[in-house]
Amino acid sequence: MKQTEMLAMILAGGRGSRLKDLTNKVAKPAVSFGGKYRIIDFPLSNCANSGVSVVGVLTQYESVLLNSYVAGGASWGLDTRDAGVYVLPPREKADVELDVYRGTADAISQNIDFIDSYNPEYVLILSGDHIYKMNYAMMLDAHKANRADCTIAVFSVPKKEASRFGIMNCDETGRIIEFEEKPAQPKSTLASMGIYIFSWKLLRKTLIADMKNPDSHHDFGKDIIPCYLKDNRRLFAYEFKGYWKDVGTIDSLWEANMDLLKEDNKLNLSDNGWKIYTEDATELPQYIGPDADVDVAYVTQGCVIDGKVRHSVIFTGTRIDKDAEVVDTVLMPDSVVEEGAKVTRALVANGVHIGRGAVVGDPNSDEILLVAHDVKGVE
Amino acid sequence: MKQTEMLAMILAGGRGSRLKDLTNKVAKPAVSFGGKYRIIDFPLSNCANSGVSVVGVLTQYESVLLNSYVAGGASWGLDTRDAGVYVLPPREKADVELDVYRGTADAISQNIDFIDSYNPEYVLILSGDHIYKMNYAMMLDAHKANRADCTIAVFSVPKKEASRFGIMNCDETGRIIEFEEKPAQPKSTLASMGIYIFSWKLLRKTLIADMKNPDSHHDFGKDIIPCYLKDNRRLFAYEFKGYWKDVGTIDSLWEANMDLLKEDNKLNLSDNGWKIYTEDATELPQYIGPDADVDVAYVTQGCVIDGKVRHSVIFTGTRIDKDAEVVDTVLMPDSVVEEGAKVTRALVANGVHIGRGAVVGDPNSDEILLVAHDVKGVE
Amino acid sequence: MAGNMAQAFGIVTSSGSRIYVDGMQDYRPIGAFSFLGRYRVVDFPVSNLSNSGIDRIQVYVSQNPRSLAEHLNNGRTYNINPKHGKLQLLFNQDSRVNNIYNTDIRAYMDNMDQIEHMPFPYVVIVPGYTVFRQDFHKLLQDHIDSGADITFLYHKTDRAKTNYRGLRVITLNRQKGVKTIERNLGNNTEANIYMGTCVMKKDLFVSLVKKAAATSSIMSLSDIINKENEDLDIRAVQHKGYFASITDLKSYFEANLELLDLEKTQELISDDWPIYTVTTDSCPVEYFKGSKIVNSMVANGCQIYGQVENSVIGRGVIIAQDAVVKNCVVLGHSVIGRGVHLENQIVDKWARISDGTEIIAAPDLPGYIRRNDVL
Amino acid sequence: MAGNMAQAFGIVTSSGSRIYVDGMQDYRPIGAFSFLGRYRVVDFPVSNLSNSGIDRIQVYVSQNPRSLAEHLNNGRTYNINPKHGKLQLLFNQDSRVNNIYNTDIRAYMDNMDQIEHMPFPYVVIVPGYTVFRQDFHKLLQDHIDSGADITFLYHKTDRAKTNYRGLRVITLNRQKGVKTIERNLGNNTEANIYMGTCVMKKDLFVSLVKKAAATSSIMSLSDIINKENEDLDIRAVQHKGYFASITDLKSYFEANLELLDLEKTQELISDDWPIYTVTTDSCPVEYFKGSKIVNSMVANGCQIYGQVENSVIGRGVIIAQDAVVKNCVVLGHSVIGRGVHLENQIVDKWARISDGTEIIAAPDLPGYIRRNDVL
Repeated sequence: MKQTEMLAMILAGGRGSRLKDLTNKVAKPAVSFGGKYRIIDFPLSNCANSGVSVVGVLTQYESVLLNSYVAGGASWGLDTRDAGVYVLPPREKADVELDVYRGTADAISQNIDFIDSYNPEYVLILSGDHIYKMNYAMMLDAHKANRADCTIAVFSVPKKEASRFGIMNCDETGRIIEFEEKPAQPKSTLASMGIYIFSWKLLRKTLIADMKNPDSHHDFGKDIIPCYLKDNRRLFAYEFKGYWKDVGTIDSLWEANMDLLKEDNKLNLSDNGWKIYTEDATELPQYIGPDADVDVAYVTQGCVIDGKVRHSVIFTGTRIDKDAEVVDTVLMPDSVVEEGAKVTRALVANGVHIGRGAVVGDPNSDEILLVAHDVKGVE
Repeated sequence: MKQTEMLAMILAGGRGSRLKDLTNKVAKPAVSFGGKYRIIDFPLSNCANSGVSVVGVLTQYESVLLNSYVAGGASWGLDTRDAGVYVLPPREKADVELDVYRGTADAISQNIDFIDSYNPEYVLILSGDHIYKMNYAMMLDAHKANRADCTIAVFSVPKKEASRFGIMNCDETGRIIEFEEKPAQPKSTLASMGIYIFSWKLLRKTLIADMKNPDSHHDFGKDIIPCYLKDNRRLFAYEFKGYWKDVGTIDSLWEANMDLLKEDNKLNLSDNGWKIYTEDATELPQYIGPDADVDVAYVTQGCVIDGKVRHSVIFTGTRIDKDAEVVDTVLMPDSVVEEGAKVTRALVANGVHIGRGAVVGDPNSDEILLVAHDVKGVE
Repeated sequence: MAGNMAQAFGIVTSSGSRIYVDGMQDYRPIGAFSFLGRYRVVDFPVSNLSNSGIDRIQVYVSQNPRSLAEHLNNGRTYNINPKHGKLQLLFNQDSRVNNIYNTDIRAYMDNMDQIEHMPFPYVVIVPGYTVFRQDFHKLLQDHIDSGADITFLYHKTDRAKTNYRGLRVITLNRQKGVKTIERNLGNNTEANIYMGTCVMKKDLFVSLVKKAAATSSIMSLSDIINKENEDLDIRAVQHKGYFASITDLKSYFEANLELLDLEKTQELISDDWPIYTVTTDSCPVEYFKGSKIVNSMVANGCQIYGQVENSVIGRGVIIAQDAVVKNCVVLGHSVIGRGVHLENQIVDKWARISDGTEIIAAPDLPGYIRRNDVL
Repeated sequence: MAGNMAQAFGIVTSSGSRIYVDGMQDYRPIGAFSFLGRYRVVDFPVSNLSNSGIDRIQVYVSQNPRSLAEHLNNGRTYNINPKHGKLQLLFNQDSRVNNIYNTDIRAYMDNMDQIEHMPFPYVVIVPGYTVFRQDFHKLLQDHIDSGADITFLYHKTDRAKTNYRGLRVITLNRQKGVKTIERNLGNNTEANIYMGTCVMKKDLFVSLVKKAAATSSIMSLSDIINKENEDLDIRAVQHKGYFASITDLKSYFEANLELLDLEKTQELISDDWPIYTVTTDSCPVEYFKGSKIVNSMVANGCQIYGQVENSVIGRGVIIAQDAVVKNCVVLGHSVIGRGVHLENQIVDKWARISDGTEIIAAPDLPGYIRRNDVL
């Protein structure tokens, strides 16, 4: 019944440099998604809906925007008396100098005092760059039922792709007997989602030992999980069957956005039973002008559209002028497509202006074009 | 009318090692004061009451507790849509490695992007370790009326103590013509309180230049103010006449607490027109037992007192058992004085237990005893 | 900065017994009406006050308080520091709507201790059923500088014959002093409409309220001001820009559709003068294959398969294939079935229009489909 | 974890027309009464529900809603995630207090759509005028496991002659089935008091409410349950620990003073079962030279110069030199003048007792000093 039976720690530290210019000024978890959301809204909303009310966000790269975005947790209702979202950067202590987090496990180790202050029985480790909806309370139920030391969420991937993932080999009870990172000959198709529930007492002990181990990378996948396996700890897989996508590259970010346009899209953001919460915008409702032509689109508040939109996701505060055309494209917040411009198969970054008559993107390209800088108009 | 006409930055970075064991696990601004408060409640409440609604807290030492204490700003009502309290530790950026703040000015310089995101006209620089109530909006009015580049709050100190302070020498209009750090022969008694209002545009320019200056200490008192004076900028003094105390040492912290016991105490925390807000405790109201004997005391919620209390300040969750005696003492939160124990002229740190019959502190001592560890009882 | 300027508290009035919006008002007070898809009417007066630095606001409600109570639940929405300010809902003792004794004066008398406790010298009064933009800080300064007893805000219109019925018309002398205050009976095309918005000293307000209560139990604040006009220095300041007063179904309908003129809307609501409202965390609007939409405002959470033209669509509305929605105001969570044809309708919350239904009204006599109705 | 356990929503009832606390209730509903210096009575049922993982709570109010509306304004106080849960105040259409038609059934009927929309199979009903500690999650589990239609919570007492008047007494069979439900007329010393607290399926609740409304317009929920008892499987679970029901001045007075027994209080309110309330940011209590205080609870913000014994002192009370306050419940912001002597008094908010006044009552007939009174 305690609010802190389980607390969550979100690993949000990475710059996510595969997202190129999108992460120049913001940490990856703060990157926009799905018209009105940011990536980190997904784990945070999942926490809120699962009754996990204390969340630490571990970050060291460009934390200011992320900090002011999550601080207090009000957007997810995580600002009640005993709840909270806390950004945890590396810090100086009485006996420790300021230093960066050395790995995913080290980020947790450096915040043992924070976790201890809530005295949780379980700690949920999450990643800040996945798009999915998941009830962590049900995963915790499984963890308890299995009397597990650690439960790892897994996702069934196509056999031919399995060698790109960390693969769990389980016995018939779901107990993990082997873990292989990117195996050439995968024995199973259950890939780790990087979502763990640990019983805190044992993890705490393991982390303290790991901190002192000079050979460790201080990483969950490389060090902590193998150590648990070696010690014959009770590790269980928890299979997740919903929509799940790692949005670590421009292509996968674009794809995940495009998935929203499917009539039967599995993420189903319109389900009021499991809402994804995000920052509240004060913009006007979207205005679709007299010359607009919108078909198959995902359009949010604050947009002003007077042009043609086909199969595209249009983010907060975007403007598409008369006779402009936006096709198979993701327009990030506050971007503008001026009169007569054409944008195809592109991901247009926040605030970018595509000038009058400019033509951007190639309908036949395999790759998605990232438009990170203003494009001059054609006179 | 904009909420961010002026934003505040609180310099809360110092460990405050003169507070000895009190700051082992918390940064100085998080140290308790006045029964139910923490030091940082004063600048934050002053901000809330002055209509300054965005506050950055610059910290690098043991930021976790401070972080979870201020995050979101709900305790001070600073959690409305456009308001917020943001903890700003040093951080890694695309082109900058993680490094500590090199000085008070550097802490601001490293957060120019944060300040810029609110586009303020004025920036208020505050210190996290002063006890006082002050309307910053009135100081801003003076700043505007003087068309000042910088306004420095000053406090009139006794002549013989002036050489311990940074002293401002002003002309008859209040314009500062000279600044002397701890002058042997002070020309005035107006001491800097370390509270500044800067017009942001000029400060921004000055900070950027200062960052590149290899000879600078990156400190407001040592570098920025002298630079403004050298450049003949409009610096004005703003005299503050209320209660003000730097609580940087055990003795001054004890004294400031004792000041609350005066019937005409100038800080007047019971004034409903300028409340000091703090974290909301869920404890019971204080219970004064059948054998209690309380006279001249400042006692807050959650205390259970059944012993004798004289001229003391008793913090949240404290217990004083039957036949115990507490005189001229500050009992920090959750400390316990067991049956028959006697505590005199002491500052008992958070959670410390004074065992049965133990005698602690000396009524004739000049110094205040800091009791930072449990004291065993006498059998 | 709240520290140096909060000289006034705000009162947002309820519509009283003379105003009634047929149908819609059965379910909630006018202040709680959905407006422009995502707002509620009361968001406008409350945001105006908050943006003007006034952080002690009393909102009076005389009937069905639930929806308004839930909507205003949290001053944080409107940027009001809950430690320093307060957004307070005040109730009538007797909340039966069609009671002629249910006047604004009665509501003030019922809550007189709350009014007298307000630590501000001035009061700003704004009707909770009006939509406009006004910096009250400036109005207050003008009032103080002029030395007047009361300052009215008025709107000059050339549509007084057809619009703003039930409001009051004022005539002015050369010094912008108020000569007469009368009900707008639609006698003239051009008129100066008193917006129900005024500023005065709190003490004067209290004494007028008490005098009105002692005079007659059906007197309103405007009545007593009118009665005392000879002895008071009442001046009027002209309001420029958009002004709507929601006093019947037609004015509600028109105010929504008028604001499909984006320039007009962006003047009313802008980045430096936001209108705050409560979020419902709806997802973006989904436009599916075959949808067609022009000149419309659409709130989040909608799923559009059919055609929408010249309409305001509230949150979470579903418009099915081949449906046509034209010149309509559709409130939240309604479902417009396949092949439905609607013109000049107000569709209230949670209504469900069955496939193939056709409901067409004339633009000057908009139809109304009740809440939860299944047609 | 809310995710896997929220099977029920909570209803906190108002006191209805049969209960009335003379004097105090003129100003606010019982739920808004100050309790134990810093709480309000409604904090107990609401915190119990929240601590039990129930985050959709309806609080019914039938009169003077302002104080309760302001107090409950924010579910955050009670740890209710406002995105996921909701603390909702529900009003009667007709709020005149002394109306016999103003029953709980009437209130439920007035808000039936809000009840029917609740996405939970069970409802937990708790009176808003009772003080006790109960894990409703456990009660709900017991109810589900037993297969009963309704589960009552009851309190066994040997003070039924003098206490718990107006509540109902139940008799039980060997299987803890409820045999009879009757009003406590004080006929017996020992009795099983039905605490007004019960659990049932939402559907059963709705059908009982509708049946009651169709039967008679003065019927209450307890009446209809009693009437249907033969056809229903009603069981009772015994509550252990402190239980107070605030139904008149005497029970209010006694409940406060009884809790000066610290062990009893710490059982009711503890770190692992906190009772939440709204902070007022008062400073600590100041004890000045010459003050003397024993066996009392004192809320923050008080200034004590005189003597206090066996009393509960609310926020911001001033007790001047040489005053004696003995066996009293003093509500917030009262001023007890120099040399005043009070015994067995309830002093309502903002009262001012002039220097030298002596008011002494008998412990079983406590005196009441009205709000704002100057004596």
